Amino acid sequence: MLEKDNKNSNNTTVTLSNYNVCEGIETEIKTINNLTIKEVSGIGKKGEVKIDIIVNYCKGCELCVAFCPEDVLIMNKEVAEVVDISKCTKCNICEYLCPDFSIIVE
Amino acid sequence: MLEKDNKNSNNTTVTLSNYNVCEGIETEIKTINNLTIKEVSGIGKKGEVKIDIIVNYCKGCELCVAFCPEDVLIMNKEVAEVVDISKCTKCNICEYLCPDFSIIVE
Amino acid sequence: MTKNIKLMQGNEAIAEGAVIAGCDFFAGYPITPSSEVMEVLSNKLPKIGKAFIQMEDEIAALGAVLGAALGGAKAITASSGPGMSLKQEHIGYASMCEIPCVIVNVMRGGPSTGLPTLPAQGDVMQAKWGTHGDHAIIAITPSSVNESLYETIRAFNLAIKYRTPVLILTDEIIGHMRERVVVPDKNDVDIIDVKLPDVPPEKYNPYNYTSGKVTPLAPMGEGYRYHVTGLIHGETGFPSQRTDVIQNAQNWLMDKIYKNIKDIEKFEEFQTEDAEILIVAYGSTSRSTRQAIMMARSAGIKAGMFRPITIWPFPEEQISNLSKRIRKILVPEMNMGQIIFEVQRNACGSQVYGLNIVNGEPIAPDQIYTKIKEIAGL
Amino acid sequence: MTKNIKLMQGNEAIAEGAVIAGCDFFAGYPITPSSEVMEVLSNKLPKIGKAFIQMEDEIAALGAVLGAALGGAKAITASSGPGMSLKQEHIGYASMCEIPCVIVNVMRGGPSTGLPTLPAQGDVMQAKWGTHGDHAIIAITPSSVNESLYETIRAFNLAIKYRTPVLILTDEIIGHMRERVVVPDKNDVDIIDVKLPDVPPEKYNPYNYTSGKVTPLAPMGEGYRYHVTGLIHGETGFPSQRTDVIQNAQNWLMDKIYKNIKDIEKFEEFQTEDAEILIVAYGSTSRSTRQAIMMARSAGIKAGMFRPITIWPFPEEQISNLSKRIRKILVPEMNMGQIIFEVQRNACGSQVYGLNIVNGEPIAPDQIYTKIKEIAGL
Amino acid sequence: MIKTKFNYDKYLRKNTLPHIWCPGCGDGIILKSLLRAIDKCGYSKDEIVITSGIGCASRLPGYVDFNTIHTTHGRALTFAIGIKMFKPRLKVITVSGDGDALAIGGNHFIHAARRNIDITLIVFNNYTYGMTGGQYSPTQPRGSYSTTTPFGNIEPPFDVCNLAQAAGATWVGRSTSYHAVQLEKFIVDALNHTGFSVLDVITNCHISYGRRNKMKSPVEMVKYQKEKAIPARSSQNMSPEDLAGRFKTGILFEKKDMPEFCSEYRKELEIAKTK
Amino acid sequence: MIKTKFNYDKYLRKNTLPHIWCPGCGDGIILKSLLRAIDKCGYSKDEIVITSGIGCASRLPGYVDFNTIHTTHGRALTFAIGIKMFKPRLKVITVSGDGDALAIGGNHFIHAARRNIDITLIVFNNYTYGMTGGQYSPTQPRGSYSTTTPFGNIEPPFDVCNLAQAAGATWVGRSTSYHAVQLEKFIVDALNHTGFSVLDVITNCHISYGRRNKMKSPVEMVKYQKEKAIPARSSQNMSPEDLAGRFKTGILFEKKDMPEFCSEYRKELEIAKTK
Amino acid sequence: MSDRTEFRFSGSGGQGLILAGIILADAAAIYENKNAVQTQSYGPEARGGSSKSEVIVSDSPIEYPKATKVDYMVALTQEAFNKYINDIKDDGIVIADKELVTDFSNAKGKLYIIDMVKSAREELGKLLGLNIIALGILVEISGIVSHESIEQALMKRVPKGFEDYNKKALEIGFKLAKEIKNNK
Amino acid sequence: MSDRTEFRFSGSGGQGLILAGIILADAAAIYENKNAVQTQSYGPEARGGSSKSEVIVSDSPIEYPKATKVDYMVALTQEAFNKYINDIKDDGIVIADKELVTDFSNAKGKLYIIDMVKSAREELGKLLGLNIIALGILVEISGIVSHESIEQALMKRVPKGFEDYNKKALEIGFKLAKEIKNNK
Ligand SMILES: Cc1ncc(C[n+]2csc(CCOP(=O)(O)OP(=O)(O)O)c2C)c(N)n1
Ligand SMILES: Cc1ncc(C[n+]2csc(CCOP(=O)(O)OP(=O)(O)O)c2C)c(N)n1
Ligand code: SF4
Ligand code: SF4
Ligand code: SF4
Ligand code: SF4
Ligand code: SF4
Ligand code: SF4
Ligand SMILES: [Mg+2]
Ligand SMILES: [Mg+2]
Repeated sequence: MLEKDNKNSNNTTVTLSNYNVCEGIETEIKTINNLTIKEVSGIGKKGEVKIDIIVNYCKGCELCVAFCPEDVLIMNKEVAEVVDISKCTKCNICEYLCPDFSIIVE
Repeated sequence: MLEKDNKNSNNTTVTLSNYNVCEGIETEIKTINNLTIKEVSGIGKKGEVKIDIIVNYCKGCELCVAFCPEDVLIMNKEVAEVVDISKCTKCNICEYLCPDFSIIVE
Repeated sequence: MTKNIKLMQGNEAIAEGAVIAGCDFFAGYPITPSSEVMEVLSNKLPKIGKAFIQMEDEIAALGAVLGAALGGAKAITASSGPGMSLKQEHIGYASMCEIPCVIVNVMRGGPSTGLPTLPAQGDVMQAKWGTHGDHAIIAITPSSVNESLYETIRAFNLAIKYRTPVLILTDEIIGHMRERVVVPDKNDVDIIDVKLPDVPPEKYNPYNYTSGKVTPLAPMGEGYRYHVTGLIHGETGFPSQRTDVIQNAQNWLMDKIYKNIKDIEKFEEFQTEDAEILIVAYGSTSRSTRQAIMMARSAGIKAGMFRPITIWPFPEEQISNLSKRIRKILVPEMNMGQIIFEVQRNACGSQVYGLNIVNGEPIAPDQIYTKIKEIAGL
Repeated sequence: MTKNIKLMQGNEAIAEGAVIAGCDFFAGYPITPSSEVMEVLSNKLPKIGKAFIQMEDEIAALGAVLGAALGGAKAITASSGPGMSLKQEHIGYASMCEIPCVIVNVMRGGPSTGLPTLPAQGDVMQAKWGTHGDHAIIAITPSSVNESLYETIRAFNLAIKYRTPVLILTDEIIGHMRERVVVPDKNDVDIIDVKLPDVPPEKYNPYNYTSGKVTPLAPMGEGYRYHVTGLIHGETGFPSQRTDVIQNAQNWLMDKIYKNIKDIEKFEEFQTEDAEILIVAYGSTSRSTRQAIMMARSAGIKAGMFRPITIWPFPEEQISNLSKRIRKILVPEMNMGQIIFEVQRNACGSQVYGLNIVNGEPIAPDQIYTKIKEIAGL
Repeated sequence: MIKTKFNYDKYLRKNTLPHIWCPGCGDGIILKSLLRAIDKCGYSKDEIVITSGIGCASRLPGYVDFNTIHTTHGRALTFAIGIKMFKPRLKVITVSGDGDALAIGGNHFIHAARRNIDITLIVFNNYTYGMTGGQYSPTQPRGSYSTTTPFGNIEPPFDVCNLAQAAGATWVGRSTSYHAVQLEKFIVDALNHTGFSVLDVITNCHISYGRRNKMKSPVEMVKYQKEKAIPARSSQNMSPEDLAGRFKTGILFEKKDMPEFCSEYRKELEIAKTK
Repeated sequence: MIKTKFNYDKYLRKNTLPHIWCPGCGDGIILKSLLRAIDKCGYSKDEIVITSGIGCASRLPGYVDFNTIHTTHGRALTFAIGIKMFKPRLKVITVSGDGDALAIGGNHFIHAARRNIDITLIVFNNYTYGMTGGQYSPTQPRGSYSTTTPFGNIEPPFDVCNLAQAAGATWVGRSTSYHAVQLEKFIVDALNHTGFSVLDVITNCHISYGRRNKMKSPVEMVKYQKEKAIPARSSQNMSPEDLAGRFKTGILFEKKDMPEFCSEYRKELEIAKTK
Repeated sequence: MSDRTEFRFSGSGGQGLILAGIILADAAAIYENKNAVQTQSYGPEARGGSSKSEVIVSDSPIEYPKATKVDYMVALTQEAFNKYINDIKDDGIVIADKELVTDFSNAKGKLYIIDMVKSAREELGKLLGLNIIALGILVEISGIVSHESIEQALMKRVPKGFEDYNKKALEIGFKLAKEIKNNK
Repeated sequence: MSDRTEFRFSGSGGQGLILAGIILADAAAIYENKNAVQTQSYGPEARGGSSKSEVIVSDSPIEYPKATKVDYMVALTQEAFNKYINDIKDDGIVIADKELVTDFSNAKGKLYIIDMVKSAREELGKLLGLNIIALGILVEISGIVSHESIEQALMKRVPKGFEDYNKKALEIGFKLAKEIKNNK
């Protein structure tokens, strides 16, 4: 129901919290063209992996969280978030199922 | 193409000719409610038979003539006509195939 | 709190009115902003043993309504812009075959898909001229939720009485806003019922072009077997190409409405007695107009309103008479100018101004007031 | 005998005109009395490598025409009454999205199925008001076979120039009668071609509401990728609900036609200089009118004719001016009164009479002459 | 009035005859089969409703003394649904040309089938738009000619029966205007079926179709039907080559006891009452 | 701009994002599969035309940087036919909701299929009229609820694939928004097919459908798809009971080398030239 | 207006009357550079009933395209004769086929009963061409266009292989008309 | 016109703002016999975007049904706050949620930032009911209808089993409003 135009507007600030910050895991928050991207990279089950979540696009549908076979993701205040990248198998399911172009696995 | 309204109008006179008049065969021309009916009765292959042709309705399509298996009918000036009722088997094909309610086998 | 006072939407009120009028049949296809009429009836009609069906499109919906109506049903459908355009062929069929039915158009913005959720009054001329060929139509423009209910009942009555499709033209504002409605008891309102002809089947002709009286439509399946065709037909219902029959048939379609205009027309006058500026407004725009007139009166400008409730046939006589007295006329419409054409035609000699705001927002009282001041030369 | 003089039907002439105008695409659905336009094009177009398709209904036919037109085709369809009613939604879409195309309506009798093989002029108001919502339209009413050909070429030109659907309204008489036609060489007529925008794709906006100039429609598949929608859209083509965008879009649809009326209008005056009775007539009725005027003149009655060739936008200015001079106006129409409404609106102060004969027969010169005499008080 | 073995007159509006159909048009043959079938089923004239669209075939209702509705082009089934749903006790039949039922009316065709509403649809399939003078129809064979396919038709035709079945019709059959006895039998069967029944009747139009396709006379056309019709049962053992250009006749699909729309609606009313 | 494995951005009109679809709406998943498939096939952006009707699904064209036409409700295929026939070199894709394609658009659906014109139709089948708030659609299961079936739907749904095949489509498949990888593969296959291809994609609309049918969240709905989808091959050995309430996925029908409309028309032009 | 000559071919659908009208109009308009308008009337939806085809020829522009005061009429069915005889001029000429029209109680103008059917049967072997015979008669009797023009117009519209047949029909028409003229 | 009081609930689609408006209008129109009109605005095709629900209450008949000079407004998203703040009266009261609205640079009227979300989480356990809290606040602060009326109206529209939950939400609203009043 929600045309979240607001997320596309300029001065959006998103506060992120509750990281599982382990060794070798980097979390970076970038802003590109008014989009806030939360990039988590580290070593998953199939080697190096990087997961970008475009916070402005995420509508909090939970599909990525529910269908990630490895419980890599959780919801945090209606936005998806990487909770444990080390389990990631790069299966890409989360990316395929995200209807909002808000999750990218590399 | 022909809405033959004229055949339905009052003063229609139809001249009939060329009978194959044999023994035991009667031909009668009746006018009922402005319709001219040519009634031929006689003994056919399956016993007594009477064929009515409503002249005003006949549009001369030749279906009855073409599909009568016994060559009972012919066309005469664009109107169907009984030519030899003695061969009639009362199969009713002519009646069934006449699109114009103009032939009745009894 | 009185038991029969309810808060409801205009669209609900139409559904409620239909049920009170004895509606037997609804067929429709959903479209914003009319869908609630359908949704409410999908719930109400089955509960009282009546028929509801959602069809595959708007054409089919009106087809089913007409089929049911020929069976004797009081039948209704509801739609909006694009759906109304699709229904035009069947509206003509209903007129030609004189099949009673009620068609609700909850107007939305724009031509084409336009503005599905925003109001406009852009289909008023379509209501009269949308189908090909000549015919007359009855169309009603309620301006409140309460009126939506009562005018729906009247629409059914007129449909049966004059054997004609009757359009109810509301808009997204009236359709979606909620107001208090006094829901009447069925026994407290006049309801015209479908009835059998008063002649036996052998004597029944489904049409009558010359007596001036509307022949009742015999419900099919009750012994009156007759033929219905959209071809021009004679009084027996069978097609004809005779010039006199054709002209009679055409005249009749117009005359049965126009010659009975006194019975069909309905309008309201508001502070017109001493008015020096007349505002002709209908539907939701008339609400803003009323408020604007109060503002104008406070400022000493003598403004008044003529509000057609029956918008088709157009109240020519009233406008013509008023225009003889009031020389400045304003026609505010949520369209690019439609009813103003009728006003101009009938108010020769008066100065006729339009206020045409088509931006998805209702015309506000302020905007009308500003225009009134301008016309008044203030 | 000149090689390029032919005897042909009005419907054939339209097909011929379309080919000369460079028509690339026809989609249609047969209906009497317009089918010959389609039949002739089913033969002609494939022979010159152009596209012809018979669709499953009239809605699909106009849909295909609009699809092809978006690809850059000069596209046309033809229909009559019931088919025209079905096309209304897509006519609105074409207006809203400013897609050029030509739509031929060979008018037949009656509302609904009516009189399929007999003439009428009952769809003139539908041409303007048939679709829901506000829009402006161009409609042309040729009155001879020769004019059918040339006006079809003009219709294509106007369609491309103003990015709008253009209607050709003829009737069963003009459509089916055969007359001599001077078939021009393609090089001897002005033809406006579809062209690429003069800006590169990055700079291209498919709409322009404010400059007063019509942006060319870039043919799809040529590098100009853009979005087309029937929702109210801004100049980029994407939907908008901003009030200013909505109002601009609406104004533009009207303005691009009405502000260019001098370029679009076309009319003929016949013996109006000294006329005391003005007859406003169009299409086949204007032929009878001309003959009636000659009869009237012989009898000493000063009658003259104003004949709109472009009937929409209506020549308001001309009628208004003429009416100041000529106080008696007769509007003969093969309908129950349609263009007379426009005349009344614009000829305030004059006496406007209708002659409305709808019986399947064309209005004969005699009938008009009789009415002229009546008006003249003879 | 005229004494006959089968009294057609009982069902005819005699003052509308002769009908407008051309000499030898198959529509008249189908009409007769329909009347015999209705008679056989024992319906009273009052309880029959016939709706039709626009076209030659659709002129049928004008000639018969039932409740008859000649609707708009393609929409006959929508009217049928309206009256059937409102008065389910009526027996509702729709007659339609191939263009009417399957070109402009295609959507109503598949939706009526889907709903499985108790209506019998008889398609007068003459491969052409007869009434408007012979433009091609969606059942016209590839390669054949019409006023709008002067170079031969490139569009594949519908198989009306397959389409009806896939859409949800629960009785589907095909016959021809030549097979008048079979036709009558099939109509009886279709009328007795509860649910949506579709009977595709191949019929002859020499004027708009035959003339342009080397069958100038009604006789040639009816012979074509006789030759090309192949009973469904026999067709099973035939090779595709043998089947080319032929069409199957027979009751091609029948499924009893499928939920019928009007009775389902009756059940819905019961549920609704309690809510 | 954002570096990713698959560069969706190349095809997106970024300034139109985020799209209007509800959180978790399957339409976005299908959109992504479509973009990957188009990319895989190697089309240039200029040669792709996407037409759609009206509805949630039909909003898709607005987001993608092709030649895009958001037409009227139900008529997307007619526009597609027009542009395809006029410019056959373009690759024409139509996206349509179940209501758009099969309710109001049903006629164009069967006729496009019949003609076997080289267009790919993707049906976003969410069992409902999403855009207008959840009235029942012709694919909605019997017994389920909607704003216009408050007592449960009594109408049987279409089997989109059966219908497409019977009408003449030469490539017919079904997938779901859950099976995103398969979906992409099928779209590639459909795009590569020459002729009319129909892909029925079961997709989730929890807002207009799920909420009323005990599937409140996108997750529940996608799980439903995962559970109820049954690959066509596996379905062969299953009993009707096991199959009840489930739907087949897979490429269900494919017929190569059937005459395609535009190339047939090209041939017609050759013949016409000589006349 | 006064130089207007009105022709009417009447009969039933399949008789080729429209074609006859077209050929006459063509001859006048294209081969003799006169003004000519041809119209017809149909039954419902382009088919059925009795039908007529009219041609108006004039040196000045033709406005009203339908015949109202018919100079020359041919009737090839009884129904058409009855239906269309009304607006024949008092001195108009009506040609009726002897076999196809038998009741002349409504006759107006100058009536000539000619056995076109018989001539067709005997001289052409079939009824095809009756329309062209009728055309020949009207051309000859009215002198509206030259033999050459009508022949050219005819040849343009005749299918390949039927040129001689039709020319013959036309000449039968000329011949029959001359007989009338001689009997005048 | 001057006795017109205008209320506006604004936020996004799923927040139940329309329902809040209806209940308020119902309380006024049915339970207190005043005039009341409720309207809303939608995004395209009945869904999407920020939305608002307005209620006008008056003793005299209400003509123009939309709010133009808003007396009381609730904002439950930032977007709605920005979009709909404009036509607030100078002395109008705006209630914004502390968590959902953070940028008040456009503020007009008298602004009260209240942590409705927090109250909902803490006292109700979930966010469902935010609309009713907002309703409670506006009723209490405006005094437009009695507690009794609003409760009756609320109970009529609440699904079975959720009566207490909603009543509690309403009371949270009353309570929060009282705090404001006390702080005034
Ligand atoms: C809306 C509309 N479009 C077109 C027509 C013209 N029209 C009349 S009948 C017909 C087709 C007839 O073909 P079919 O349905 O096969 O019937 P047939 O005449 O062959 O029996 C058409 C296109 C019409 N009457 N209405
Ligand atoms: C002619 C017409 N009728 C009705 C509508 C209203 N309408 C818009 S979308 C829609 C149905 C949407 O359902 P579907 O096609 O399944 O698409 P979805 O929203 O589910 O993706 C309807 C009925 C319209 N826009 N135009
Ligand atoms: S790629 Fe697979 S494992 Fe990794 S987060 Fe996504 S779904 Fe989970
Ligand atoms: S699937 Fe996409 S939109 Fe949904 S929660 Fe995950 S990242 Fe957000
Ligand atoms: S009943 Fe049979 S045998 Fe007798 S005439 Fe008819 S077709 Fe011939
Ligand atoms: S089938 Fe009927 S209409 Fe045809 S020739 Fe025989 S009797 Fe006459
Ligand atoms: S045109 Fe064809 S279908 Fe129509 S009546 Fe004639 S033969 Fe029959
Ligand atoms: S209403 Fe349904 S289909 Fe539409 S966007 Fe929302 S979830 Fe998707
Ligand atoms: Mg047909
Ligand atoms: Mg859907």
